[in-house]
Amino acid sequence: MTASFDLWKLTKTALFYLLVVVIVVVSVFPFYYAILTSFKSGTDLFRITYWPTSFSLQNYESVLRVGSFPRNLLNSVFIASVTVLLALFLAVTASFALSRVRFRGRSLLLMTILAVSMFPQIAVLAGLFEVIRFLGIYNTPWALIFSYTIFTLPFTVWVLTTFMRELPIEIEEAAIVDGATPWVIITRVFMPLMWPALVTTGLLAFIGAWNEFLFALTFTSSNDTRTVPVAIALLSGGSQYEIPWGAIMAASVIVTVPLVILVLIFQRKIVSGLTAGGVKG
Amino acid sequence: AELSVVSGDTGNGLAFLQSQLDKFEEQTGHTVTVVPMPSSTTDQFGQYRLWLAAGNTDIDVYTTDVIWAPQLADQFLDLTEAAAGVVDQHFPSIIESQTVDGRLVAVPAFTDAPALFYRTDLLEKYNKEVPTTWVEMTATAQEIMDAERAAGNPDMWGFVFQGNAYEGLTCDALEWVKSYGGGQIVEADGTISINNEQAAKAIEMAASWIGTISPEGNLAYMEEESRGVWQLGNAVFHRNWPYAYSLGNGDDSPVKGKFDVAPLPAGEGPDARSAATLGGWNYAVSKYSQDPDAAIELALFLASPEVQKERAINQSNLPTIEALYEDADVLAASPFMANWKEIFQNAVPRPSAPTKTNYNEVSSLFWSAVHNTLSGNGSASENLELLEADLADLKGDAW
Amino acid sequence: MATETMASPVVSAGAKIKSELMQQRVRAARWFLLPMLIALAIVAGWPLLRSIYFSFTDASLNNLYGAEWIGFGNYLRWSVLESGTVRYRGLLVDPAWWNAVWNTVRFAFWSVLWETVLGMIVALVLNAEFRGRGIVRAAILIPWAIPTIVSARMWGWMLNDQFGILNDLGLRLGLLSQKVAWTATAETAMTAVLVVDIWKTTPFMALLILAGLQMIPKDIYEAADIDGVHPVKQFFKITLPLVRPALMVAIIFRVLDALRIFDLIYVLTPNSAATKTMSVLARENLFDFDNFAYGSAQSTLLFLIIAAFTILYIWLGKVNFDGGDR
Amino acid sequence: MASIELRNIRKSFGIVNVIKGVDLEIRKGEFMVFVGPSGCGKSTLLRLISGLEDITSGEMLFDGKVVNALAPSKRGIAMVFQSYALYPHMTVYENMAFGLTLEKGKDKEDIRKRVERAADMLQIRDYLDRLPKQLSGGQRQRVAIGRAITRDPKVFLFDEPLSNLDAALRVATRIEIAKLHEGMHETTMVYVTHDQVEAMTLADRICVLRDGLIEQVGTPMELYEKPDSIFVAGFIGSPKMNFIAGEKAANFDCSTLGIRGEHLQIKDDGIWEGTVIHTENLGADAYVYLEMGAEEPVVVRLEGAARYKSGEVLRVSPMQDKVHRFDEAGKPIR
Amino acid sequence: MASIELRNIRKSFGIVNVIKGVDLEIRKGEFMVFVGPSGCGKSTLLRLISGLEDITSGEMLFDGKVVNALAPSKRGIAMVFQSYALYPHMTVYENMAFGLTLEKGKDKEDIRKRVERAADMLQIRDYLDRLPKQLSGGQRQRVAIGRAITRDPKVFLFDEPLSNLDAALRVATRIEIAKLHEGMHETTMVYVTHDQVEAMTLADRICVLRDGLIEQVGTPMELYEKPDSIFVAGFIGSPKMNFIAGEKAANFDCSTLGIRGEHLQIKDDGIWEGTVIHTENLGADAYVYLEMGAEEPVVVRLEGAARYKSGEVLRVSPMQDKVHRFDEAGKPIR
Ligand SMILES: Nc1ncnc2c1ncn2[C@@H]1O[C@H](COP(=O)(O)OP(=O)(O)OP(=O)(O)O)[C@@H](O)[C@H]1O
Ligand SMILES: Nc1ncnc2c1ncn2[C@@H]1O[C@H](COP(=O)(O)OP(=O)(O)OP(=O)(O)O)[C@@H](O)[C@H]1O
Ligand SMILES: [Mg+2]
Ligand SMILES: [Mg+2]
Repeated sequence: MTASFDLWKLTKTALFYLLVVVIVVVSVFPFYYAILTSFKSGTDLFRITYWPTSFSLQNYESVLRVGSFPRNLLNSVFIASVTVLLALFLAVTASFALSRVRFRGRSLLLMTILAVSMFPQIAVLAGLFEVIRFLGIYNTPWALIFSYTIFTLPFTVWVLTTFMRELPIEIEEAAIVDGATPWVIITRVFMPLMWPALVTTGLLAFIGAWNEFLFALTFTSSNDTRTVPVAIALLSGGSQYEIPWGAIMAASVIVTVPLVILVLIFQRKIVSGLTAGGVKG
Repeated sequence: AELSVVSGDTGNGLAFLQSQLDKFEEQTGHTVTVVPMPSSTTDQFGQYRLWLAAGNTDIDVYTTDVIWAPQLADQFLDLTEAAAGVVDQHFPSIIESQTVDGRLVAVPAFTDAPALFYRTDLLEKYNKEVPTTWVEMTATAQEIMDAERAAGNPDMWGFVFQGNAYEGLTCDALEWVKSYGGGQIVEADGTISINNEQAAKAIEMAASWIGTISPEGNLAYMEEESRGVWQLGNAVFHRNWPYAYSLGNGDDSPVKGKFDVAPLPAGEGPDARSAATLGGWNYAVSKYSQDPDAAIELALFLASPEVQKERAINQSNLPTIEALYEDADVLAASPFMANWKEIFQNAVPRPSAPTKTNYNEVSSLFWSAVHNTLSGNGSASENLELLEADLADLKGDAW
Repeated sequence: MATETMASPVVSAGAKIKSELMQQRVRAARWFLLPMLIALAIVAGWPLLRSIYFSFTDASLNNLYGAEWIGFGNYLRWSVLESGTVRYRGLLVDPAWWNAVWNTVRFAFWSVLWETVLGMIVALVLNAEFRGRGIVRAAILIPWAIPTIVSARMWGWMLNDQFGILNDLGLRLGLLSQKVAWTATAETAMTAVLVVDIWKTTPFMALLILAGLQMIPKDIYEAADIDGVHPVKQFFKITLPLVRPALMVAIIFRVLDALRIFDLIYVLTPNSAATKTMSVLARENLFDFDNFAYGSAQSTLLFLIIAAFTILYIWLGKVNFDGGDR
Repeated sequence: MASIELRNIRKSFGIVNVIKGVDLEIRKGEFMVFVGPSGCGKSTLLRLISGLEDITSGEMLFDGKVVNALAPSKRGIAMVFQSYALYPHMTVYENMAFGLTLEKGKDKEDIRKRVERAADMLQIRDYLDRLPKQLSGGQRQRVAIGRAITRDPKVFLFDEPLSNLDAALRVATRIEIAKLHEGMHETTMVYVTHDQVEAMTLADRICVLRDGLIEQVGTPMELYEKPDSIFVAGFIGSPKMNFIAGEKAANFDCSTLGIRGEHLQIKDDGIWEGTVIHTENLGADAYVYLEMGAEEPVVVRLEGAARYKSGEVLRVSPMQDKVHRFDEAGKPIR
Repeated sequence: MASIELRNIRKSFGIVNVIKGVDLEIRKGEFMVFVGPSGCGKSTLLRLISGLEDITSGEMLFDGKVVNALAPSKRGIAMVFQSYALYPHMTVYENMAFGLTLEKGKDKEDIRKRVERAADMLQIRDYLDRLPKQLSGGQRQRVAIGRAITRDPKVFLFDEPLSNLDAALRVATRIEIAKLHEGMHETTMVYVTHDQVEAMTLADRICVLRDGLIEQVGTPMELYEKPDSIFVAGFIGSPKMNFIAGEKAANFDCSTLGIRGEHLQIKDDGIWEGTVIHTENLGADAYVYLEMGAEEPVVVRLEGAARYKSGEVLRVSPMQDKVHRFDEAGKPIR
């Protein structure tokens, strides 16, 4: 173990951790700044500080007390969760068909699904509004759950199709011989194997639904049905032009924390080599 | 009946609205729910359009900006008859701005007009008068700014305003143009008047501020950003709406007690005058309302002198009823309103009534032309010439 | 379109009876696809057709249902002036539109490029074994987790020339010589938007690439170590080709998203001509101006442009749709 | 218990014909082994029997009934895959019970008993709660076999079940399978391998495949002693049969002379001369590789240890009655 | 060409000690084979030599120089992995040429020649343009070997290179490797296998590992004839040596008696009696499994074919001088 080697190795490790630190700082800094700002009030907001100078929970208090923010949080959790479950359910079954069953027009279908996600949301807004009113789900969570499939579904279908293709064929065949129907294969054999992909796409879809603003604004019309991003946009200062930065930052912190916790819970699933041991290797 | 009123009102405003609605409910037995909207006016407007286009029956009464009613006129009920008795109490110019083809599409709730905020302490320190023309203001601003910077405040600026390319710039620039006697973009009869020398001069003047007495970043400022600079004590002059007045006097404000307001400066030239863009909010009734009578009742209630008075007292909103400016209670609660009466008398409406549904596009073309000039893309006269052509295209045969 | 020749038994199935297994699978596939297709048809198909229809009418939001068919008028129409010169109007000759197209393409190109590069770096870091990986993984997702409207405003705040922390930081670190109005000036507005978008969406890329990286067998890196392949070269010759499928899907979705970019720009630099994108322009026409039909035409054209890009990308990138078995 | 009959079975993938017309009868309770070189279509044929792959043309009969279109799960088969194909997320018990739980009306207790019986049979009872990844390769393959056993199939299909196991385990598991067959002699077994030792030791009959066609079907000793072609002769037996062409063969009135390593004797008056190029001592026996002007070196198998040096020149003779003679078409001359 | 010396090498993964102190010298140009049961640490030891794994303690010397910290690519080694480890996205040719193209100043033509030579040697010339996924397992492993050959290394490391090949190919490739070794006798080769046949036929010396420690090092015949322990005796030789304990062993003055299958003779006056439970005919020889009251059945190896039926009772005798006697500690009594 020569000294020079150790040095080089040390430098490499140091550089690596430096990179990690840079990545973390860059990702977190704005959030940190948001937290910082959320503890400020009044003219303090316009002052640049790098460290907490004042500490007041007033913004949090006002966010949570005023209006229906807690209720909006619940709405968001419900809507995003159901959206993800629905999208994953539809996508898992569809991607099984798309990746595992040969039939004519398969790639055309994949293209069509992709095409759906090409249309600007702005442009479908009016038509979607009509559909939602026609279905009678206007101003209910279902309006959002329903409309969010437009961006969660193509994405999850595509990603899951890519992943499902990689699953070993032998396992499926073993299940077929065991008498498993496609449904059983999906639910009892493939799903447990696809944790990384499911969690990853689920998480991304969840965040997408969690953050969506335009549909949420358009398809709901009461405080009780709105979601968090709209609620944040509804946070307002004492007058028309005043932007309540402190409160907005406090609200953002509140809505971001659950996601961070979600990621921490699922992060082991995001990286898991479950296939090991099933097939040789 | 069950009514719903959609409102972009903010924090306290919303609470106030609720308190008034409670009264209304008590008086009439109707129930009213408020559908709050984000304070961004573009978001609100887009929503309203969509809802109205789809014939949304869920909303009965809309809170509308002064410039919206003409654009949405087709979707609102004519209130002329219902409001026949009360119309006279309001400033005629406001009623006029809400009247399209002889139909009164919205009743005014309160009005709004900007002012020139100035630092009394600084003017005193350098022994300056409150400027009455832009040229004076420019000179004063420059002088104080330079002196303050030399004195160790490198962040000091002379004048901040709303320079971002958005509706706010239309307001600011309309004031400049009007104050120089350059007309109001599109005149009441629909003629496009913007391409004139005075207008060009006014805008050139504003362009000369950027980088001298106003920061480059001013080109991206909306109300809050400019207020930020101002309220930190980093600007000598500031153009803003009345809301900045009470905030500037907040307990933690560095400029608390060190500033006052004055009418915006006048320009130079034949028709020079002080001009302030007319703002304000109104109530309109959707023609898809399932109970139009109750809805009209509500709109009129919200525009009534009683509510306006409460509003003036509680919210410091400027009433649209002239009489209220003499009301002792109002003046006791908001003494500054006396200042604003003068400002308000100089108020100029944006050309939304003559341009009707095209107003937003007109405004957008106008602020783009101004913003281009401010950022140094072409001279004012070049840009105004192009603007005129674009407006003519847009207008076609008639607005 | 990259339709592979499907050397499948089903193609030649005409002559013979399909086995029960294949029938069952095909039947199941049909049932599996049906709900998704119905959902997509309602949620996207119908509104989409409506928009396309409106683009051929003179609809305005005030008069949506009384719209009249005007053919391609929104796209291109011309009139002959008295002087005899032909005057073209419509979307295809609208400089504002083409400016928006250019902005969008520029934005999409740079943002996706940077997101891919940075996402790859982040994914590689996350793929390595080190202490506190979980925390880092969560930290990295924060930008993606903050609602766009909030993060756009937050950045707008941080990029502010007077009380923005980034200018302050830049000055303190000596990176800037004077405060820059990032979102205000035409030269920097696009950069500002790009920075925010890259900051915000790199986690998305990173996560998808990470999922792809996890599927690469570790042993071939050992083979490469023995072959004396420098880590950098390993990356380009081994990692990159092998994460390609995952990368391609991630990029497709990012490109599609970037070409439709709306909320970020709408909040950050809503009216700057230097950053106005197709979606923002379309929104303006659809809802702000009284040009619903014109806005629909823009949306439709936007759709076509994105479709063209996608097909080009899929064709150039040889993205494989097939490859599944049976 | 089922007899299987293949009638002119063909299979193509797209334009590639993989199975080119196979006729075969597998008797009830028989242990049939498919051998052949890599890519000859063994696995494909097995998968056609299993129903996992569609038959392109021809007829497949189980107990006299056409099953061409029958789903795998309804054929009463069980299959063991080369790559184990265990469900990675299920414990050994769950892996083995999975197929049973899918059948309706199965009693839990009954399932448990059947799984435990199979586990006992294969000595994997201790691992029932483990996940596959916690097992060694041999254990995994036993689980895979156990999973098949619990299904109590009429036909048992194996696709190279031992090829991922180490030598000792391979021998041990091979014996397990042989015992299994003896214990379940009602069950028809079809076994794919490319290891001729497995084929020889396990099979009742061996089916040698070559390029999608059957080359020969017969008992191991038939194939060993009376190969129907050079190909079979070369495929069965270890070390590989030596083939000598040219003049030396002509002396034996044939085009190619086949002679197994154990049927060559090194003696001073040997009729052929060769140079030692390599010697392998396996302990009990030894292989001597001689360069003799043939295409490949000729292998001589000796008992005990061989102490020849490379380059040494030896003389060898074939045992007269153990010589195989082939004509130009590769067919035996008898 | 390099000698390799391992001095008290230890390796632990976390708290698990896998290599527990290994001292070994591998001579220049020697063919050293590591054998041992699964999980004993063979691969780990090989990977320590390759530099892919860091040594926990001890010293590794190449040609007398400590290389503990030297990168794999600088050790002049080539390695063939158990799991192929081919680059999935490169053609066979590219896989084989990849290492070479990295060296500067390599002539393209030269590379092509080297790749083709290796490809010819391993009969994979036809597949040069294919991707690994288009190859069978055996073909893939041959490509992996080819890739190593083209690097022309000083030390050649193999981790069970043949375990995925079919029997015929395994034999053929084994001989190729032996020839390779003869042709490259300057090149030190370290070869991991759990197949004792490979070990016996290929090795100059065999190193038997058990549970992270060396059990015995020696030439194949030393190990076959003079195993240092029951473990080695049981590991080397096929079929496995029979071990008989108890009374029968006591008669031979030992705790355990070891006797190879080929050293048992069936004769009517045999000293032991056993019941046939299974017979395997391999063609040239046959294994008879006898139940004799020992833990495992006793295997008797016979020349030619065996025609015993299960259940038949036979008498056998060991050849007197071929008996191995072990004490209670499992050490040989000589
Ligand atoms: N799904 C498929 N599509 C196209 N060709 C295939 C497919 N499956 C197998 N083949 C081809 O069919 C031939 C026979 O394959 P098969 O797997 O039956 O061989 P095998 O005898 O089992 O070989 P091995 O001993 O290597 O397992 C091969 O050439 C293979 O490439
Ligand atoms: N990266 C690792 N982390 C933890 N334990 C390991 C690791 N690699 C190997 N081991 C353990 O070290 C032991 C020896 O493994 P090794 O792969 O060297 O065995 P082997 O002799 O090559 O076995 P086989 O014949 O099955 O390949 C095993 O118990 C294994 O579980
Ligand atoms: Mg096979
Ligand atoms: Mg190993």
